[in-house]
Amino acid sequence: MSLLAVKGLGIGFGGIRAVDNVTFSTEPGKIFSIIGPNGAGKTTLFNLISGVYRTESGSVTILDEEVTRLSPEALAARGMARTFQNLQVFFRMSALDNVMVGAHVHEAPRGLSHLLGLPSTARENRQTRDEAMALLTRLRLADVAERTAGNLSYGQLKRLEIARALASRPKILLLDEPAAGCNPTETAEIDEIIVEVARSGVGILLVEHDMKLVMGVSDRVLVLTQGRVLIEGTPAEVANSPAVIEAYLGTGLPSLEATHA
Amino acid sequence: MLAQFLQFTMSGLTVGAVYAVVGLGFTIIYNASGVLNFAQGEFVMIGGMVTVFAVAAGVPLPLAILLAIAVAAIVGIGLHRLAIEPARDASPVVLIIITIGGALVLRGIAQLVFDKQLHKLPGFSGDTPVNFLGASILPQALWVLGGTAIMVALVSLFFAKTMIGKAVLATAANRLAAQLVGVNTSVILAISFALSAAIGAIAGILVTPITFTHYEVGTMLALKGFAALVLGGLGNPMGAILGGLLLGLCEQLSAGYISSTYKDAFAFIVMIGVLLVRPSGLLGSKLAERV
Amino acid sequence: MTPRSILKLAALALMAGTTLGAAKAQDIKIGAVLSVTGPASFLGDPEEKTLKMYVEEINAKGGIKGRKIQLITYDDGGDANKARTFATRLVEEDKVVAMVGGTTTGTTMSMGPVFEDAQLPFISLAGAVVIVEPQKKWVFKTPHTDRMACEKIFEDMKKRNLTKIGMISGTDGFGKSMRDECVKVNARFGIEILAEETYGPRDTDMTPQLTNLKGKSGMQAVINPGFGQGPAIVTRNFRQLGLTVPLYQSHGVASKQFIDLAGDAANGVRLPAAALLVADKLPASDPQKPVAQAYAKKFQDATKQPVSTFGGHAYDGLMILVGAIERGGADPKVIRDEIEKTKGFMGTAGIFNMTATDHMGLDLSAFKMLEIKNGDWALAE
Amino acid sequence: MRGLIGNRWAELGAMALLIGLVGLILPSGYYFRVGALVLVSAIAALGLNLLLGYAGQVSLGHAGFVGIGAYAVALLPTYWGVPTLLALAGGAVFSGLLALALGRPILRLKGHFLAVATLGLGILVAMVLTNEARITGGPDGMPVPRLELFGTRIRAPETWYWITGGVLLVATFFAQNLLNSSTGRALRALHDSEVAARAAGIDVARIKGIVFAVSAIYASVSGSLLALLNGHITPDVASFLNSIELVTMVVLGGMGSLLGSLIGAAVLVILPQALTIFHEYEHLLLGSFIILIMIFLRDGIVPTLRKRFTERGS
Repeated sequence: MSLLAVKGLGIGFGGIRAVDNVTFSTEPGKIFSIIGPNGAGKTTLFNLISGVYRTESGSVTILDEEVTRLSPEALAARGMARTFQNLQVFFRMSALDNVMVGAHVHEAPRGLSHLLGLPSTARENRQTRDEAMALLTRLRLADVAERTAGNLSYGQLKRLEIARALASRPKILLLDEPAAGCNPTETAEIDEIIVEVARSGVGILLVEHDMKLVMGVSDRVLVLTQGRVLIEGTPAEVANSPAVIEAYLGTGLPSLEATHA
Repeated sequence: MLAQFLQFTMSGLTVGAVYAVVGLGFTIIYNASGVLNFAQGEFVMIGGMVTVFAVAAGVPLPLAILLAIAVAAIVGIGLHRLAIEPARDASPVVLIIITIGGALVLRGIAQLVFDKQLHKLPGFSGDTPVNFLGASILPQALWVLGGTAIMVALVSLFFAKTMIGKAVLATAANRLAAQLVGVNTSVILAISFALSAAIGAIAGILVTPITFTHYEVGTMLALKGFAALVLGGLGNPMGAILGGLLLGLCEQLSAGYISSTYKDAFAFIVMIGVLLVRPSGLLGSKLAERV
Repeated sequence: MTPRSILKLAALALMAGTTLGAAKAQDIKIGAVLSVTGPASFLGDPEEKTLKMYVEEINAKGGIKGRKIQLITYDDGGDANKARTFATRLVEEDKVVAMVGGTTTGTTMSMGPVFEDAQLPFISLAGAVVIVEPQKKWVFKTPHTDRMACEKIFEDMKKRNLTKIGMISGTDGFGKSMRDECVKVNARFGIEILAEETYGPRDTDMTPQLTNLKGKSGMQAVINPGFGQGPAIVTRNFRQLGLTVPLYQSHGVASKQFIDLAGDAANGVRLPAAALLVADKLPASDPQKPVAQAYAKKFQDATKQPVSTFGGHAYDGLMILVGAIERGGADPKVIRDEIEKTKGFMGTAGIFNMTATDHMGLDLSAFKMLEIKNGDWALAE
Repeated sequence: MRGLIGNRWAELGAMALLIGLVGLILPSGYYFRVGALVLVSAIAALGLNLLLGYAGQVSLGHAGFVGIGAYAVALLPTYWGVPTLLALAGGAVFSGLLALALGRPILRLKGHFLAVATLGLGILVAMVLTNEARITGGPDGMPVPRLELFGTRIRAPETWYWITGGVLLVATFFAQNLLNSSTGRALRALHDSEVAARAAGIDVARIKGIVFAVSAIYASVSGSLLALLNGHITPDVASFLNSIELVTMVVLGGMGSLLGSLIGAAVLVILPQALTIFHEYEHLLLGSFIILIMIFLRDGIVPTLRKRFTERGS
């Protein structure tokens, strides 16, 4: 039984198959990376899996439970969490509040007792806050916990998104370019965090342009071009595949080692 | 039966044409600057009132009309310079509140400069109704419909063919990029306010012989024009026109066939219904969230 | 901002609002809350102008027994909630001895309790019967009631043998209230209402409603309770659709402005209104003639606007009040009693005879049935 | 977190102090009435602020709920002998349920589309109140039976000032509770990024429904108090212009600031009273003030001033 299984997934926009017949599966504690040139459909694939777009064909299962076309919030309740390529941080809230929002699925939906400020709410707030602080500490954001997210640096925001995703205690974590725009030190930090999270048993699905990062941490790598799977295998297998080299050169990219901002 | 239907329809189209033009005015400013200008109805008022008072002062009608359009355009530029431009980076809802303040100011000035009475203009081609398949139609209604059509055509041409029109579109698409290619975006925004004001004024002049004018007519028109704009799809000029005509038709057909007491209610129910089926309006493009 | 500075600001703002309260002690303060702007502005505007004009005149002539009148006016914009605040302000801050105002029935009804509580006389300028029925100790009114207007119209219809009619009314306070009164009294005159339509106060085209009325067979006349732009548009649409049955308007259009707006379409329209509109056409023997003529001339000279009965009601209210003060002095209780004793006062609306049970004091004879002929008022009787 | 708690009591304390001190210096019934009107409007503005300022959802129809609350305390006691306080609660519950029922479909709309849908909603309420004259008295309105507490009829503006002040403080307390809970975090989150909020497991439709209902209840309570304070009510309370006025109060005082709602209400209620000395220049000046405040205090009065003070402080 795989953690996340994707079978024949596809969607089209105006006649173009943005994602076409993609199949793969991931295991707990493993890092599964998806790479490919710009416009290959990586983010679209993420949006399909996480329920932001509605799948046209194929299926997604989590631990053999059919979750195709479920809403993002329903998927979150089933243990999926994700980050976004273009920073979807709650900019007007403090860093701590951002992470506390991440714990939403574990909080009781009791609007009335929230309004009345019953002791249960205070207890819940305390627990969520403690957990969120622990995560902020883990991601070296403890000293900016009370700051408004809008005032944080880019690298901090990238880590904040990961902290928020982790706050839901996910079984499977989707990371969309977590190191994009980060300097080498920050990239190394994120690298370390990903490995650490995976080691705690979370299955990780990673989209990343930084080849050094991908090749260094991944258990398996899937190459996507024009919405289709080109090859799937271990980092070594993929790096040595002539098809991959050709695909990348074909799109005018200088080399596999290229990093993108 | 047909005569009755035609009568209701003509009534709806005439009423709707004003909503449509107000909606079009909204769209021009919205597209260029992202501001929803709730003082749009006041331009209609200025058009009507200035013409009425100029004619009363002995100015010939054609000259009075030109004067009214010019006054409205200047007021439009003034509104932009004095109220919108200083708050350029404010959030959309703050800008809306500013335009509501602007509407209050314009109404306040109108009540001082003019008066608080109702006024009318004579029909441009007399007030004798013409018979069309049993429905009786005022010649001025044809002026309103024709005028609206011509304005829509001219506005489309302006955007498609003239340098200034293209510059407005460029500014709307990307202000920074437009500046980089040498467009003076501040001037462009002023132009779009002036254009929008002029269009509103023309509408005000055309309908005054039918609907009369008054220093407070703007409030209701802004409300209906905004509804028309959203019904048609925000940002699409043709959508605003379609939305306005539909809203007018809805009101007058409900008044004729269902209940005159609740006609506005039916119009709003239809509108909410349309929005639930098409959340971006009739001609609005579907906005996908980029993540 | 500290709470303290907010407090200061608020106190300052409040104080700024009361500086006008500073007046000489011997002045007689009269309040007026009117709908000078908003949907009823064409009533409130001439009312305010009339009050100011006449207070000025009275003061120029030395005031009331040597005491000047200080008129304090507020604009409620037609909003009942604002009206009540201003009423409280007149009572508590400005310390007026009486009030002439209340342009609409809604604002009047909302202000009434303030003056009842404060025990100050309040002469309303609004039309509906509910203002004086049930009677309130401190509240009076000067315009004819809408029920009287209905009665006058139905009386005229009966004379002309028009028994099956259609009604189209505005959904504003005036139109709605008069419509309700008409529906109560029509049976008494043997008149049957075949069909009813309505329109909103800001509507600009009533052809659908009138097309439906036109389609009713056997309709002999149409009555249009309403004020503002609505009746003028109804009248024009009425002619546009080629309706030929008699059209009756209400006293809500008793202003030359209606004829100006409706143009040729107004010819043939009948309406009940005060003699003020036809001052010049009254026979010389009519005792109302000099009063009506004088008011009409003064108003038109001062404002350059056509005279309306609305301003006339304000004149009547002010003069009744002034008369009461002249007779008994400026004590509110005495003023109230004196207003109630008003007898044979010749106003623009007719002869007022107030009693302990009648706080309006006009009878049906004060109403004239007018017909518009060649763009001018004419007596129909 | 201590910051938030500190802010919380500071905000509530500032409000209580303001209400209390102003109440002590007000010289007459008229001032108390104006004060009570400020507080009543602030209750509705506070609710709208939860929706508009925190959750970022526009409503141009909130006066409709004010109207429902106002007519609940007028109609229920008049026709069915319902005790006034029960009628007030009834109006609030009805408003809340109506908001929940209508909120589901309508709140799927975004931005200006939501604005128009709520606008229609408000207009529908106003229209029913105007046209069903047989029970509502139509445009001329109807009298509201006075509130009786412990055998005495409450009518003095002073008493109303303290009652509405108390209600406002309770309303603020509840609003703070809500904001400081997972529901509150969720509604602020969906303002910034709906897609991220959903990915975090937030049922956006449900949260929007809750905050819409809460804000409707606030508006309804405010309407009930207004009706009881006035003793006579007309459909004007539900008018489009009053909806706009509520939005203006929120934006002027500061979106996302509860204290701002009180300040915004104070400005829009007191300013017209102060401007009466300028007679016909009143509207011109009111409009100019609104424009100037928005240009110079762009984030609203309270947030902008708070920012300036803290910047100078640090």
